[in-house]
Parts: sequence; structure tokens; C-alpha cells
Amino acid sequence: MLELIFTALLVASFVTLFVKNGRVAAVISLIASLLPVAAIIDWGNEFGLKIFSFGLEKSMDFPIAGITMHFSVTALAWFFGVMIFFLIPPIMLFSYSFFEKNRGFFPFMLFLITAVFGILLASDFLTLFFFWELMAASSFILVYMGRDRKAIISYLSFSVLSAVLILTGIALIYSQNGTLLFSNVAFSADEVTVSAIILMIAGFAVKSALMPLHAWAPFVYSKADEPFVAFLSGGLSKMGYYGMFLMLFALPGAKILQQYFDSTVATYILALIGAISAFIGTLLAFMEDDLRKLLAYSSIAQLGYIAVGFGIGSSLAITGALFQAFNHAFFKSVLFLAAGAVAYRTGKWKISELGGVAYKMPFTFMAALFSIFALAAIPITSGFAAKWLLYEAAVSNKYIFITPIMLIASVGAFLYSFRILYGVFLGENRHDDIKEAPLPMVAGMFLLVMPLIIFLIFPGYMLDMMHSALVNAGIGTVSHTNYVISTGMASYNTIAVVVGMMIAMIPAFLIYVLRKHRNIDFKDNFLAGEPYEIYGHISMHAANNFYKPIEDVLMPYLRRGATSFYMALYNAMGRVSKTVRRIYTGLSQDYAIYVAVFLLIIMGWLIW
Amino acid sequence: MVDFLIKIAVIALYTTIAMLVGILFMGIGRKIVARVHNRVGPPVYQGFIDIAKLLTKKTNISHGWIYDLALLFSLTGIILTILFLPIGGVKLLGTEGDAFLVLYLLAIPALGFALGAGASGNPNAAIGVMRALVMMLSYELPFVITMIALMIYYDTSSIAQIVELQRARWAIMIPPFMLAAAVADMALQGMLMEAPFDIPTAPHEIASGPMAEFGGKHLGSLMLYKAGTIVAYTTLFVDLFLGGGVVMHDGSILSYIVNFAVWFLLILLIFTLSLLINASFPRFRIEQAFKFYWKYEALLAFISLIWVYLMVIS
Amino acid sequence: MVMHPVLMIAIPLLSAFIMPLIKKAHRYFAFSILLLNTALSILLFAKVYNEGALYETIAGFSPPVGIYLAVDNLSALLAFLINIFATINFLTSRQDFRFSMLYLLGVAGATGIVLTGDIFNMFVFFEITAVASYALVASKKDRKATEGAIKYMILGSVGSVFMLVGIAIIYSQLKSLNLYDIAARISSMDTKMMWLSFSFLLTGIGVEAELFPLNGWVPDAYEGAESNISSFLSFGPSKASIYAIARLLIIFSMSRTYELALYLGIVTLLVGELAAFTQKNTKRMLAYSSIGQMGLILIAFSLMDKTSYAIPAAFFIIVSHASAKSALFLLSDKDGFGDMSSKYAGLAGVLSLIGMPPLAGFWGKWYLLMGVADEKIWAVAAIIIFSAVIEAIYFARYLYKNMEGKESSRNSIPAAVMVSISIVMGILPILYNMAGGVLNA
Amino acid sequence: MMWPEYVTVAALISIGLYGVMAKKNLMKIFIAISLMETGVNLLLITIGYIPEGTAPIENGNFVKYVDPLPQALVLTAIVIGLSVTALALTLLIRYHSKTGTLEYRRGMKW
Repeated sequence: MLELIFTALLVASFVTLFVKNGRVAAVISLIASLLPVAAIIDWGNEFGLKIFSFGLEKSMDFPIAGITMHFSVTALAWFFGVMIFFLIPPIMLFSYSFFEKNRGFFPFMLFLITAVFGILLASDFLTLFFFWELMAASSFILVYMGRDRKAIISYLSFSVLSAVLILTGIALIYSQNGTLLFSNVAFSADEVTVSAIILMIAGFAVKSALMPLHAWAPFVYSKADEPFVAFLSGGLSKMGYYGMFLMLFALPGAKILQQYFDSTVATYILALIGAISAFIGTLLAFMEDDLRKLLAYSSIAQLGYIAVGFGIGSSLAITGALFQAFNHAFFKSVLFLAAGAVAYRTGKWKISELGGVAYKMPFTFMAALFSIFALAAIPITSGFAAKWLLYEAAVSNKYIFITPIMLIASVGAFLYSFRILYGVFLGENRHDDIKEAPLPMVAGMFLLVMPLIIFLIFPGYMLDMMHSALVNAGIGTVSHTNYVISTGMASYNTIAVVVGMMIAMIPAFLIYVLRKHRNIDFKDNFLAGEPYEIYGHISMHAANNFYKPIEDVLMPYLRRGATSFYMALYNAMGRVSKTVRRIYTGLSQDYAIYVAVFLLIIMGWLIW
Repeated sequence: MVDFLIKIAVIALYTTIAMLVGILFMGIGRKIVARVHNRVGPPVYQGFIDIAKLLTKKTNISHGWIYDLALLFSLTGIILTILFLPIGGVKLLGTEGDAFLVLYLLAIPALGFALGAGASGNPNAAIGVMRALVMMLSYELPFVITMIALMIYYDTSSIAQIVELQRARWAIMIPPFMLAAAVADMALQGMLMEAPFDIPTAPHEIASGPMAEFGGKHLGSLMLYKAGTIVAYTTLFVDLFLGGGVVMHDGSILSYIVNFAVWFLLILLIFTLSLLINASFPRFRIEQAFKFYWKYEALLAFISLIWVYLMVIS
Repeated sequence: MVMHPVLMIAIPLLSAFIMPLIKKAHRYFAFSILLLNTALSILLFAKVYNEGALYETIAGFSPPVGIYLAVDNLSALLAFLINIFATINFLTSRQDFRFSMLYLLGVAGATGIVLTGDIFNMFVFFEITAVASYALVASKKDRKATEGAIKYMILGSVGSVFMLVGIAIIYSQLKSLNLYDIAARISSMDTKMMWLSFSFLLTGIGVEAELFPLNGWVPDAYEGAESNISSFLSFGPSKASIYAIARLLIIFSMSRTYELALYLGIVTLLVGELAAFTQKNTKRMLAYSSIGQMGLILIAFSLMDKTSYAIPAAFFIIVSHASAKSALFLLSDKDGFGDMSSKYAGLAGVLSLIGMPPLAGFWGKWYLLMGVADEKIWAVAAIIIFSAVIEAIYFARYLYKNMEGKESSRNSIPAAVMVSISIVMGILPILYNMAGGVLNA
Repeated sequence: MMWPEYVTVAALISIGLYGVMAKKNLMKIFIAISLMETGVNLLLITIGYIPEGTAPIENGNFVKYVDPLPQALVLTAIVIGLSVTALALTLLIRYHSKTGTLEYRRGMKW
């Protein structure tokens, strides 16, 4: 049955490769993408999501002659599966309208889903790595379709870097243990295992765009097709954290690191890197003018929080991290899709060129607004609960550096949130000729917003879903009811917030309702009746260099970032390469000299 | 059920009082500044007159539903925040959330306000919002660090709990928190948008900053929001450093009244202090304010944090 | 079924000389010969796989004097690979009967190198392949092709002289030319003479196997030749020669030779990849990249004595490189990927070369790093990681540069078929029972 | 010990190698290569040579004979050398027709 799902996905992928019509391909992909969702729902009976069951097996050994690939679903994989596979059908729905022609998005997206499915089910390192690489390959092809030089180069090189790091780690573990099965691997605190763990975590960190391995993300996110980027940021980046969780907690790497270094320094560094990612990512985000690059930096920042959670490593922190991962999957997908919808109608990406879209595309705006609330962790979406758990964890562990950095990064999120809201959606209405995005797009976005609202009111459900994953990994869980989370430090009652908000809304609502108003186009108001046309050449939209004052202060410190380091490295390699190529002088006489010298040298080396 | 209704009634009572106090403070503030400037100034109840006038205006102009969100969000958000702050030792919803929640609840009105300003379409409003947001980024850093110092010292993040634990000794009596309180007071200056950090509203510069396009009920509710923020921020400061103004712990009716009076005096004191600074300093440009907070304030705050940390772990 | 491995050499060799007689149908004839050869190689492989290594004498003389073929799993597989790629590659030929003739000669020679068990025979086959290759490179008739062919020829001739010197030294000592006989009695040789002959042989074969610094001809010949001939060079002679070097290493089975091969492989890898890094000309870039890959194969072979992963690693890198690089060379006849199949063939080729599943390159990378980690040679692991990233960068640039194409290449279908062989080998690594025993150990 | 032969072999190969390394004229380079081939052929013959040995033909006096195998090898090597030389000459003709000279000028590099 399980192999049927794999086969069906691959067949669908193969079929869509030959379907020219985007709509047909989208429908096929949509149906195919429901298969993993069904599998997840079925497995949910064991892990806390009881909807229906059709008796899918939970593990499978798939022999290809000599090698056996081991698949089995764990609580952890199931939780990540919920996070990732529920994203895909709405994205496919969105793509139904987004792609008129099938340019290769659908087949490789399905291929990618197959790979992700494989990674989550893998229960040995070979299977994990095989599907990991499959994921890298298919996502690279999707990036390749974005046709951007920097994106292609950076994505491929970082993917390969991640792959070889992970592979070296796996090889080390294998040489130490003689087995690749997760269940048989027994870690011991020696150099080889520790370096394997560190290498693998570095490899996984590339996928989750953790600084300083994030340099590919801005280029890729800003140039590939939007639905893919939504999945890349929402879904694929979580795969890196899946791997990290696997290494650190499921196979108890964190304990080994602690034993080996005799302190929590290694995981502390991970947390610090996460916090710095969050901080720098935020600063870079609000200075960015390209909407997609802004969202890319924001992704780097938001994903950093997850690393902080893993680094702190307490049950509170990990719960928060997983919660944050879940939230990020959904709100960032919506934001990228909304950006895609806006671009679909206006064809523009620059924030300074957009403006006033909300008046024409109110539903897109509403979806984006909700996800921005989640992103900024405003307590009217589930985004707050996750960050709250992380702050509680950091403060209760007395992390005096990490906590302020995280908090201020989160404040910085308000800045770029407003940049999106104002620059793209509000302000001067510059697009009179556009209309609301097509229904499938809007439906896709709203489907993705739903979980953010559900888990606002009932964060306990989310904690229940990750319960068995945490227990299996030997991490305690956070005490909670459906709507109250309590830690040693404080408690957070979502019903109190919601009811309190309803009460607090009464006066505002009364003022709003009791005093009638009439709508006036804003132009009439602030131009005091003068015809707008005479200002036609002046921009009424203050979106160029929006954060210029603070940019002037911060830019000198941020200019020498990781990206410029990689560029310098690239240029240095280019110079080395030019020097090396001088060896091939093009003169056969020189080559003959090389041959003679080579002969003499090896003769000398061997004989004496 | 009766308990619930009583609670609702208490909540309603306290929020109403808090808002009224806020409006009163607006008037007091104008009076104090005027006196420092050697002017007569408007009467103390000027705030009530202004708001009443704005809310009863017949012509109200809106620029669409997003513009109206400003009204809804800002007033709702600030009242919600006040609900989660212990006032004079009375924890309304204070046990249901903590300091982090309050920090983020304070963002709701700000973001709603910003939405409205953005929707008003006036570029000056957007610039004002930009300055407000950058100012927020600036003052949050030192403020957050001092707050973390408190949390680490008292080993709780709940404000109600912090108020409880200050029964024996207010936080400001403890040496590192003297420093922290000084830092937080400067941060408060930014939060209240008083000089030298008043560039976001910049009263004499760009037509009242973000509020440029507001009028009628919208402006009225924004003034209510402004009144609420005065109470909310000063109360937050009092709760964190001055034990919430709690001096009597026996739970009698008298203790409620005394505590309330002490709370009122303390926030008035804090507010007056802030106004005096306001009246005697010129204005920072936004990047100067940013540098001030992130360089000097943050450094001082961090010193106090490390001090506290060393105290706690030893 | 009577299956004599010599048929695989004899048939193309003979039919090569029939070519001038049947000028008109030469293409069909040559193609059917290649097809037949491929079929034979499959049969040969089946036989070797079932019955173990095969030793066949020719013309009745018994070893060590007689000429002699020795076929084991790996050589049968390589013979199969060379023949099947030759068959596919031949589909793209548009030249006249002389091309078909030379091509068949080259294939016969390369197959011979792989199958032979006699060192002088190996030399003869080397010369057959080499002479055919010189002529093939020159067949484009422009200045670049001529220049490339001349350089190839000069170095190749010098190399062959050195190889012959090496053979002569061995013969003078052991009075034997049989590889197995030599391997058995190598220790009875005078040490200095042994090293002398090893150096000469390594230098001689190394020229063909594109080892640094003997590979000066490589970029020029690859750049100058017609694209299908560059493709032939990259799966035919070079792969046969690297296999010959592997045999050489087995014969002189000393830790020093393996060490030398490891260093040589590393240097070749680094120089090749670095030189490719900034190369703008596509074919030249692919040629430099080939050099790097040969280094990688040599590294894999140099671990033969230490770990059982070495041979599968080398094999899969050979498969991946032979299929993918040949396909990329085929596609290099036009600027950019003009049609779907060339685009996907190019993508799959690159992905195979940088080691992504489900392509053969993945298993190559997997086994190689497994082997390196097993031996705990960190420097080598670091160098492999470094070169993999370098390779990824320039291949990404290659893909970007070729994204848009105006005209579709006629080679695109054969290239796609070639790459699909890499996919098949990647999905069914196991047909060969080489990948087994890793997980189940 | 047949040192004069070995010295000759070494000299021939070295001179040939020097020619390949130092000469600009392609014709001279190929002459040098031929020289090397001759040297190595001589080496093979020398290896198989046994002083006062007869030809390896069964004629009654079949006691001490030279090793026949190297001679066969040399024959093959000569044939190969011939074919290489022939091909080289055709290439040189083409090179001359393309560039008008046999002096090698650097075309492709780096």
C-alpha cells in the first residue's frame, strides 16, 4: 500500500511531464498531492489526529536486490508530515490559476513531494540520504526554471555542500557502528561520532538557511516560481530541521555533544547562531526593496528561531521550536503566495513600484494580513504562542544573550511587516486596472490561513500533536490544557486573550457603529480638491528607501556579511583557477617537458 | 457565573477609570509643559473636551475599511493591554498572561494605527509611521533587556508574579535595578513619544505625523488610544520597578483604595518626570535616537542584566 | 552458446576494414556491428557473472607465451559500457565511411584494452585506439582540430614509447608478458627494475588516462574535435586506460604504488576542477572537468587494497562520467539547449556528475565517501568535498549559460538515451551485485 | 653486459625526447618521435639478443638461439610506428595548408 503511494506520485510526476496544459497538470497534481495527506491522516490515528482510517501500514522494507530501503513512520515524521503535506494541496490549488502552461513546475513538484515523503519515512541513513539528494535534485530543477544565474549557482553549490557534509557524517557513523539503521545506531562520545554529528547538522543547516549558510536563500527565493518558493520556504526548509531533530534528539546527539564537551557549549552555539540569524535576517529584511527578497530574509530570520529552540534543548524550547516551524510553514507560504498573486495581477516585485493593491485585491490582502500578524507574533494568531514558548524557555534557562536578541528581532519583524503592508497593499492606489486574484488562488491562501486561527484558540491541540514525538525522543512535554499553556515561569491563556479582546472591542465597536461616516477617496482629502493629475508625476507613495535613516546607521555594519564573504571566496577561486589554467600553455613542447619531469619525479620517488 | 459577572464588572470599572485617568493626564501634561514654558496652558480637563468634541462630530470621513481598522485595532488593543496589567495590585487578567504577552499586545494598537495611517494615503503619515516603528525598534532593546533582568532575578515572567514578589522590597531598591530603572525610564520617554524622542508625531513638523489624515471619530478614538498608552506604559513601569504601587497587603476594601491611590500618584510622578524631560530637551533626529538607545542605553541595560545574572547564579 | 570474448575485438576490427568496400551502407553496417558487439558484451557479462572470471587463450598457445584474454566482472561490465555507449554515440554520426571505419577501430581497441590479459597486447590495443582517435579528432579538418590532433599525437606517441620501454623492462626481467603471470612473479623482480618499469608504464598509460601532468593534450583535442568524437574520447579510450591503470596497480600491488596513485588522483582532481572553474569555452570546460573526474576515479582505485568500497565507487563514477559527460559533449555541438530532451538530458547529466540520485553518480559519491571515511583519510574527504562544491559551481554556470538555445540539437535524443543509462544504472545498482552487503553487513 | 647497446638506446630516446621538448618545427618533432621509437625497438631487440645465439629456426643446431618474442614485438611496433608516422605526415600537410607553415604557433591555450 505504501509503495503504491510512492508509485502513484512518481507516475503522476511522469504523466505531468508530458501534459502541456497547466490546468490539467494542476488537477492531476492536486489529486496526487492528496495521497500523502491521506496517508498522514490515516497514521494520525496513532499519533493524535483521529479523523478516519483505511489501515495503511506503518513500515515497509523495500528491497532493491541487495540493498534494502527501510521505511517506517515515526511520531516525529508524522508531525513534520502534517506540517508539510497539508501545505501542498492549497499550493497546488493556487498553481491551478498561476500556471497557464505547464513549464515543468508540476512534474518536479510531485517528484519533490515523493522525495520529501521518502525522507520522512526513511528509517536508515541510506534511504534518508537517497531521498535527501532526490529532494535536492528536483528542487534544483525547479530553481533552474527560475532562470537566474546567481540563484542557480548558489543553490546548486550549497545543495552539494550540504549533501557532501551529510554524506561524510553518515559515512563516519557507519564506520563507527557498522550499521545504517536508525534503530541500531548507538552513539558514543568519541571524536568521530561528534564530528559526524556536527558535520550532519551543518549539512542540514544549509537547507534551513541558517546563517552563515544562508547565502543561497535570497537569490533563490526571489527568482523561482512563487508556488515553489512558497513550498521551499514553508516546507523544504523544515526538512533541515527534521534532520537536525533526528540527529540531536531522536538519535541522542545532543546528549553525546554534551558528554563530549562536558558542557552545553555546542548546542549553545547552535542557539546563538539561530538567534543571530533571526536578528541579522530581520535587519536585512526591512532594508530590502524586492518583495521576494524581503520575504527571503524574513524566512531566514523566522527559521532562526527554530534553531534557537533546538539549541536550548529543553522541552519548552523544543515545543516552541516545533510550533514555530508549523506556524512558519503556513504563514510564510501564504505570504509568498500572496506576493505571487500580486505579481500575477500587476507583474511587479519591487515594493517601491507597488501600492494600493489592497483596494483591488481585498481577499489577498486579508490573507496576507493574517499571516503578517502571525509572522509578527501578534497574539491574534497562533504565531504568538510559539515565540512565547521560546522566550519562556530562553529566560528560564537564563540565556542572557539569546533572549534579548530574539526579542529585538521579533520587534524588527514589525518593521518589515509594515513595509509589506504599506508598500504593497496600502498607500497610493497605483493600479486601477487590476482585479482580485482568481478564486483558486484566494481559496488556496485562505485554506493555509485556517490553521493559524485554529491554533490561536486551541494551542493545546498543537502540543498534543507533537506529544508523542517529544516523548519518543525522551523530551518532556509542556503542561497544557486545550487553551492554557503553563510553564514554570508563567501561563498563557488563549481564551482570556480572545474573550478579553471581545470585551475590549466593545467601546471601539460602539464608536464605530454609532457615529456614521462616509467614504471619500483619499486623494480628495489630502490634495484639498486639487486635481490629482497635476501631481501625476509626483509619487504619493513614500516607499522608496523607506527605512533610509536606520539603513544609514546599520549598513556600514552589515555590508561585510556572509554573502560578500562567499563572493570574495568565489573571486579568489577564480584567480586560483586562472593561475592553474596557465599550466596548459598550449605548447606541445611544454607538455613533453611535463611528461619527462613527471617520469623523472615518480622514478626518483619510487626508487629512492 | 456571579464570579464571572463580578469579574467583568471589575474589569469594566478599572478600564474605564484607567482611560479617564489617561485623558486627565493628557490635560495635566499640557498644563505642566505650558507652565515650564511659562505659558498659562489649557485647563486640566482639556482632554475630555477634545475627545468629546471629536466623538460627537457629525461629519466623519473614512477612506475605506482598512482605514477604519485603525479605530478598531488601536482602541481594542490598548484596552486589552490594560486588562493584562495589574493596576494598584488588582490583577484583572494579569495571571492569564505575562510580560511577553503585554509587549506583544502593545503591538496590536500600534500596528492598527499604522494600518490606518497607511490606508489614509498621505505619504507624510507613512513617514510618521516609519519613524514610530524605528523608534519602537530603538527603545525596545534597552527596555527588553531590563525586563529580562527582572525576569531572571524573580525567576518568573508573569507581571502579576513580579508585583507579588516585590512585596518585601521594590525592585528599584536593589542596586542593579536602579540602573535598570533609569534605563527603562529613558525607554519610557520613547514609548510615550515625548521629547527628545518625539519625532514620530513631531508636533511642529509634518502635520501631526501619522495622524495627518484623521478626523472625527477616528481621531477621537486615536486620542483615547493615546490616553490609554500613557496609563499602560507608566503602569508597566510601576509594576515592574515600583511594586505596582502596592503598599497594603491585607485585602481589605481600604487596601484597595490606598493601593489605587499610591498607584495613581506613582504613575503621575513617572509621567511628570517624563514631561519635565520633554519640556526641557530639544528633539533627536530618528537616527540619533536610534544610536542613543542602541549604544548607550543598551550598554547600560546590559550591564545591569549581567549584574543581575551574576547575582542570581552566585 | 559459444561465446568467445575475442569475438568482441575481432568482429569490429575486421568489419572496420570491410568499410571501404561497402561505402553506401556503411552506416547501417557499422551500427549493426556495434549492436552485435553490445549484445555479445551482455552475453559475456552474463557468463562471467554466472561462472566467474574467464580466461581464454587465442590461437592455441598456452600462457604465458600465448596471447590471452582475461575477463572478470569489472572488465566485462566496462566492455559492455564502452560498447553500448559507442552504439548510442554512433547514432549521431554524420560523417562518411572513413569515420565509421576509424570509429569501429577505436571501439575494438578500447574493448581490447579492457579484455586483454597480455601486456603487449594491451600496448597494441592502446595504439589501435590511439591512432584511430588521432584520426577521428583530426576528421573535422579545421585548424583547431588539426592542432588538437597533432598535440594528442605527439604526447600519445611519447607515451607509447614509454609504455613500450616499460614492457621491455618487464620482459627482460620476467620473460613473460602475461598480466597474471607478471602479477604472480613481480616480487621476484629486481626492485629498481620493477619501479623503473612501473614508472614508464604509468607515464605511458597516464597520457591516455588523462592524468596530471600528462594530460596537456586533453583540452585542445576535446575542444578541437567534433562533439560526437569528444564524446567518444570521454567514454572510450580514457575509461579503458584508467582501467588499465587500475590493473597496473593490481599487478604492482605495493602500498607505495597505491599511495602514489592516491596523490596523483588528488592532484589530477584538483587541477582539473580548478582549471574548469573559470573556463568559458564549454567543450574545454567539459574537458577539464573530465580530467577532474579521472582523478576521482583514480582516487577510488587507489583505495582498492584498503576497502571493498573502492571498486564499486570507481565503477559508478566511471558509469556516471562515461554516460553523463559523453552526453554533455554530444550536446555541446549547439549553443544552449534548444529543445526539451536536450535540456533534460543536460540537467540529468549534470546532476549525475555532481552525484544526485537516482543517477549513477550518486552511488559513486556514496561508495567513495564511505570508503574514505572507512579509512579515515580526512584530507581526502575534505578535498572531495571541496572539489564537489567547485564542480557544482561551474556546472551550475554551465547550465545557466546553456539555458536558452535557438536551434535544437540533432544529438539530443542520443544524449538523452545515454543519460538514461546512468539513471538505469543508478536505480538498479545491484544488477552487478557490487553495491550489496553495505546495508546488510 | 651489453652496455653499448643500452647506451645507444638511452641516447636515442633522450635525443628524441629533447627534440620533442625543444624543437619548434613540427616535422622535426615527429622525426624526434621516430627516433624515440627506433630507440625503444632497439631496446626490445637487445633484450631478446643472446650472444652467439642463432636464429630461432629449427635446423638441427637448435641449442642457443635468440628470444623470438621480442622480435615479433618489434615487428608489431615498427608497423605501429609506421602508421603513426604516416598519419602524422598527413596531419602536417593539413597543418601546413591551414597555416602556411610547419613552425608550431600557439593556437589553443589555457
